[in-house]
Amino acid sequence: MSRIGVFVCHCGENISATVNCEKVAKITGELKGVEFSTDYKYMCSDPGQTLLKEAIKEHKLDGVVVAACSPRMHEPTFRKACAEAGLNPFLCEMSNIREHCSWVHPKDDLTTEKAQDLVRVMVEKVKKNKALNSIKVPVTKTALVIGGGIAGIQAALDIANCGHKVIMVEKQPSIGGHMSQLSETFPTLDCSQCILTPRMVEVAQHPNITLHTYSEVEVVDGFIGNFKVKIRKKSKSLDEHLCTGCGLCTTKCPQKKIPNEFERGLGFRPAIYVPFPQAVPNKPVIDRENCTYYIKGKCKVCEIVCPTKAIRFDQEDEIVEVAVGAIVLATGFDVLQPDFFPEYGYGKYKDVIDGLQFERLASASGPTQGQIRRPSDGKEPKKIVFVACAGSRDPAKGIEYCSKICCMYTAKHAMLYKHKVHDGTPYVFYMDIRAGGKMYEEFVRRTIVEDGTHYVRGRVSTIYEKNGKLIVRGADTLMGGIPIEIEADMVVLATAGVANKGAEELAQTVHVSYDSYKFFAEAHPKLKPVETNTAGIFLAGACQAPKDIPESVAAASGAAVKVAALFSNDELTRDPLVALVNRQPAPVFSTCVGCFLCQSVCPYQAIEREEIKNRNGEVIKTLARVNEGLCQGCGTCVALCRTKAIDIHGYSNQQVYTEIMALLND
Amino acid sequence: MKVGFYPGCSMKGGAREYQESVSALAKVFDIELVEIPDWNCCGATAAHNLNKELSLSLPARIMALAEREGISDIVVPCAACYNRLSIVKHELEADKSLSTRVASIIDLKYEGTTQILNIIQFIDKYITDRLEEKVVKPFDYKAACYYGCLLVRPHSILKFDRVEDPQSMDVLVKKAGGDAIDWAYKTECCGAGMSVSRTDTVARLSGNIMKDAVDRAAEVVVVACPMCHSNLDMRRPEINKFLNEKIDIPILYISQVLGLAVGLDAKTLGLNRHMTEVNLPVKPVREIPVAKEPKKVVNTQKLEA
Amino acid sequence: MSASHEHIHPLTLNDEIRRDTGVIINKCYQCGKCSAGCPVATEMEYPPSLVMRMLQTEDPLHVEKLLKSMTIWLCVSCEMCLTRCPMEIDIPSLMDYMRQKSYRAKKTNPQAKKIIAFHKSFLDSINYTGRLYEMGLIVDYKMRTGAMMQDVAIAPKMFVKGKLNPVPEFIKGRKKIAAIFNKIQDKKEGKL
Amino acid sequence: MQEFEPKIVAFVCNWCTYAGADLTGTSRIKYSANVKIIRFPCTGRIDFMILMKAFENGADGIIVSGCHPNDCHYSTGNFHARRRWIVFRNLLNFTGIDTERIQFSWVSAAEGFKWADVVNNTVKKIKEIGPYENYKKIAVSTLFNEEGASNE
Amino acid sequence: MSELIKKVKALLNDKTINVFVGYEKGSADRIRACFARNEAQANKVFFDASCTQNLAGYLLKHEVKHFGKLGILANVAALRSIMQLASEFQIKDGEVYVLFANPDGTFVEFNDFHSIEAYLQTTDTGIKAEEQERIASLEAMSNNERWLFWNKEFEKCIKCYACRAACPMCYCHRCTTDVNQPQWIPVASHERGNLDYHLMRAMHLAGRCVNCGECATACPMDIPLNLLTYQLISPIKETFGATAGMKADATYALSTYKPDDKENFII
Repeated sequence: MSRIGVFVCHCGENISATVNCEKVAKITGELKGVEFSTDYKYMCSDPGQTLLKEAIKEHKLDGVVVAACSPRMHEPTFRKACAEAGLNPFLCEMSNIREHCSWVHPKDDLTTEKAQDLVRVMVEKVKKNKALNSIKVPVTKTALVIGGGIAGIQAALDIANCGHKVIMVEKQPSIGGHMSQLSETFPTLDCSQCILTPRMVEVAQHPNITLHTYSEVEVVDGFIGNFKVKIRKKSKSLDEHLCTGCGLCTTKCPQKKIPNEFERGLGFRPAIYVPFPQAVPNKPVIDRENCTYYIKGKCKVCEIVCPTKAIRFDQEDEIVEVAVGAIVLATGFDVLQPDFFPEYGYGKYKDVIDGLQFERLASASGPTQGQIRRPSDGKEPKKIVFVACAGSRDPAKGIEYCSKICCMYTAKHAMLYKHKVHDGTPYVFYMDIRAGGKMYEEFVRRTIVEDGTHYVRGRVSTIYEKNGKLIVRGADTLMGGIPIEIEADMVVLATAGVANKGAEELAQTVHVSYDSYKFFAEAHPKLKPVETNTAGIFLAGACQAPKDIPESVAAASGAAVKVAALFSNDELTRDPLVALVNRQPAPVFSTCVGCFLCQSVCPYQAIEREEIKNRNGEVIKTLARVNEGLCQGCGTCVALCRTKAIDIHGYSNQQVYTEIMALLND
Repeated sequence: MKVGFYPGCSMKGGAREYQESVSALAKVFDIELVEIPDWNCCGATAAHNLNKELSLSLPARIMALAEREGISDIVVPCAACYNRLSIVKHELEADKSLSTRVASIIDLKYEGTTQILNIIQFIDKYITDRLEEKVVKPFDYKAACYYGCLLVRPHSILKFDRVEDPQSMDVLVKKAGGDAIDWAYKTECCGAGMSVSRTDTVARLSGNIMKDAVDRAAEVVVVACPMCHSNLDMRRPEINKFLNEKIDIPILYISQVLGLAVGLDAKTLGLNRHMTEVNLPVKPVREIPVAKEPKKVVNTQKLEA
Repeated sequence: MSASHEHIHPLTLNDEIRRDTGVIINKCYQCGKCSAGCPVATEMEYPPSLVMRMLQTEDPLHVEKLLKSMTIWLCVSCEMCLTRCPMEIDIPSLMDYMRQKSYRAKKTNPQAKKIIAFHKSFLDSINYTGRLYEMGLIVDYKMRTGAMMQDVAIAPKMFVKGKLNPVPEFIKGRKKIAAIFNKIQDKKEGKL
Repeated sequence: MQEFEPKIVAFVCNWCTYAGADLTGTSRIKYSANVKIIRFPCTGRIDFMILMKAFENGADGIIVSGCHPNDCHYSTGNFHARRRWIVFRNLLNFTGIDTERIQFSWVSAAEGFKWADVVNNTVKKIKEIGPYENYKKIAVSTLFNEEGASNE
Repeated sequence: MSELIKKVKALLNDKTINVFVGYEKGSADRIRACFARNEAQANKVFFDASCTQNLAGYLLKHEVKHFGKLGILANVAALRSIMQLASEFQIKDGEVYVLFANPDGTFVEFNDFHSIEAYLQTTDTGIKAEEQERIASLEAMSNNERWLFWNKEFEKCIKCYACRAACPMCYCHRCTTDVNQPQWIPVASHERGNLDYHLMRAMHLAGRCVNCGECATACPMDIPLNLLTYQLISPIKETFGATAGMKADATYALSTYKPDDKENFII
């Protein structure tokens, strides 16, 4: 027989104005198994809580129902009070007779009856409640940062400077990301590499940071505080300890005509190469797809010229396993290849380039040493057209969203062009100018007013080549939509920023959700912008949505603080309201039949396979098992299980069944 | 091999040579074109400009007649008719109640089971495989393939070729031994049905097209639409007046180009019916490329199997 | 479902357009790509993007201007605007709609007379023969427009080239075609 | 005759609709007292058998409500629930069970007004269609059978 | 016929299998399942067009399983059962020897799941026309008519659980009907409990039913139980693009989702 206590709160007059609290306490006090019932003005006040605690002790209560406000408000309060009185906190439930009753119904008998019903439901539920213990998990105080662009660099440095270990994984041979490709940055026009390179070096030299370049994350297992990660270090065909980075091999490599990815195809590189002069680490890798030795079986010029004998043609990929407590995703973005716009002729006409290519043309370290030269014949373009929204805000052919950074970089491009080609005429076709940001609007105005860039409000319909000119056909919507044609020497398409190639696969590997554009999804768009729905995994930079440099850096520092906050605990405690698969004595072991249809519904990969073996070590049954560290308690598996082998604490089959019975059968 | 055939009105009149050349070409490849009995006009621009129901009903009747005859594929060489038939088929498929209403207007059962093929799809489905082996007189000219509007647009319904810079006709011309040039006006509008009512507009639009073709050294413009043909060919005096130039390159139907390549004579193909004289310069016959040999071997193997 | 939030109000023109053509006028964000690619935009009083804008205002004055405009009759239905529209707005269907509306409301632009005359001659030809009878069409068109001298130089040449049929081809089922015309609403109202 | 007061039970998720209903309260929006809420962690947890049990025990109507698609606290629970309801509804229709009596909805934590609307409209509708006699009948006849059995 | 017997004997002799699940003629020449473990039993194995039972239902039965390695004479429904069971991790590839009885009278060995999948792609796995018609006629009824129809049918149910025993997908060691804390399904066979039971069974088979019809065949009271699960096949296919028992590594329609799954009843 249960000994349950019912405590009905008046909440001042919030409840008692429409609900007869005394009556509720009296009637529910007569329910079977209710040992004690009372009503009180303010249950959550100190005297109210004291009343609760004393009643627990005095009446040896083994269950408590507090009929008051929403459990979302005060459940923790009353559970804590119960615990202080020696009652397991999970034997306390709340009936919501304020938000769901007194506030929404008029003062009449029905309202009081409803309150009684709600209390009765909880009394019956509590009878089926079980004493539970909180789950404690230890925290590994090492962070994994995936991606070595500006966001990853910032996050890694911030975490490392808090005194925690950081492992950074970068896919490319060098860290630096897209920012290292940029010429000058808006709105201050400071040189991108000048501000970025010192940070890259700091990462390489920081005692708390371990850097894995040319590496990718392959497997992520575990949960907050306790992730196990496998990193594939792709073979660089090089002994990094021996290599001094002298670069002799890169000058002697006979393969010289491989399109340079860093230069966006505007320059060439050898098969053994350092992506760019300021690379970190400044050591080459062999691109096996283009290396003569790997293609034809002979060459080895690099091996012959290497003064330290560091080349290793037979080097294999290496798998590194690490344990980390938190993960920061900073994998950045990609630019949408504009070839889906056949009417713009990208790829067909050499002088139609994208924004990132223009950055390389404008960069002092780029293929033209910063001179604006068109790719087809190396001539200086005298008339140049910038096309904004080339892919953005275009549900038909591109992407639906605004890429956010293009307005600013296009204005910057026009300005840089004008600074370098004084007698040139830049045109910008745009739809709206979105320049919200510190000193952004002023910057755009300068481009228009001081540098005389012609801004035309309209979209370009088509671009074609005729007599060595690019005919750009657009319309001026501010003139009522009249068509205009510009004979340009070069066209720059402000292509959209999109999720990185492989973002979807990485999200699945890491188990974070992503939006329909394959950008990683934050836990809450406003209040949890750097958290993901998976505890312990955070977001930094443009892997979440297009972001400019200041925003990426801010998000990275935000993510770093979240990691540091997590690492300030030695262990984590969580509510034990998790699912579990029943266990029974042999030979049944469990009523689970191992169909594992529950596995794919679990958003947290918390359902594992457990093999039951006999004495000879043979597997005789395979059962589902819930990893309580991973389970977040949604209960979707419970609803799906045909044999009712899975159940969930706090919302068990017995509990909800009893609730319905109690609610409908008065 | 039997294929349903919808010539459309213009091929019975102003574009007779198109029908003549399509029929002759089909004959070379042993394809029997079965004209849909008692077909009517598709309604063209006039119908959809003035009345939506009419613009749906006229093409629906054509397709219903074909269904009644058990015809599964209809080749519609006129790009305008092809466009109308395809769009109507699409709209009726998307809206069943509309389909029922139209069926009651035309008083025929309509299921939408027939496949509508434009001239290029028809050639690709029934001829292309055997084309190269039949080429005896390579069409050795620089050709500007002009697709116009109705063959490729709207892409969401027609789903034919690339909507910008289409290639299918270029490929055929190349297979016929020609040199399909890259140019900018492949899919620009010629002025379409305004030929009579707004001749000035047609002269300007068609003029721009001809100008670009000639500027890029085209010796011939290849089309697949009677309307495009009449604008570029019959309206040549107006075009030349607009451009203040004398452009005299001929406009050929794709069926005529292929016909010439497989050795049909000018008269059979109706070249004499063009308003702009077809006076292609005589060129020395090229040797048939060596690359064709292995292909033949493959074909014989197929036959044996 | 939640009836309490439903208000019954008359359909606006834009609602009607949406119902009859699927075009959502407010989808247009005025990028102008349609006007940029339109082959006849230079001849129109209102290029396509401006047509969209005028309809967006829902101002009866603008709608009136459009119905009386030459623009809607100049559209050649080349579908370039739809092909390149980032919002996939079916402007050609909208133009069809506006033409039909203008025609029904007897608001057609006087200058569009020739174009409409051509269309009507065309449809008449179909109505009577089932097919297009080019010679008849031209004669009928000239009667309607009075443009007697237009293209007289071409006709003999066409005739010589075998491009003009002196006698119309009647299809067997031309009564059926006439029946189709009769069933169409506008015909009943005597507007076709 | 006394007005029919239907019994309606609402199965809602903790994170969106329960919180939304809290907001209805905080905003003092009135709704009918016929509806009583049972809290679940997620719509994904709501077993279809729970709905059957509700009808069986005399519910005249049922509301099932959770987070809007893409807003699930557990990211995917409502998607799975949606599939389950699509299938279950088909089955109920096929067996002649009145699916009009089950109102599925997405009510977010911010939609206090919507919750009141959902409740009021459902109550209104159930009042219109009346008590679920069909289901009650089999419950009653069952009782009769059991009694009959014991009498023998 | 002799060919089939020869084959079964060979399989038993070379220990490829320990037991062969096939058909034999029982008393009064009634076709029934047989479990051949030796030559004598193998001699009784029989097959003709009247052998239509889906034998896959026996594959997971303890009484059959304990003999050791199984061979089975499979029809299309059995092949699909095997695929579905494989996708639920109940059978591993190579674990069961599958001899397929081709409708044309020949027998085909399927060596792996892949070849079964390939075969199923080419064959008709749909519901029979008469069953489709029955479903359509039920769907054409009013809600109340359907309710009365099923009430009448369920009234007959004696809760013998023959349907459950015959169904190849009802392999749970503990069925929900056997759960008593809470007692989801009333034990007695009264209308309400019967309705509960059949709705529960249909839901548990939604997206898993391979339309073999064994449940209805097994029912001693002639309740058309198969219609309940069959009726769900086409909406599941149309809405989710899933068909049960076609692939060994298929995911279950109700444990996956698409963000844009279509429905029209959630407000």
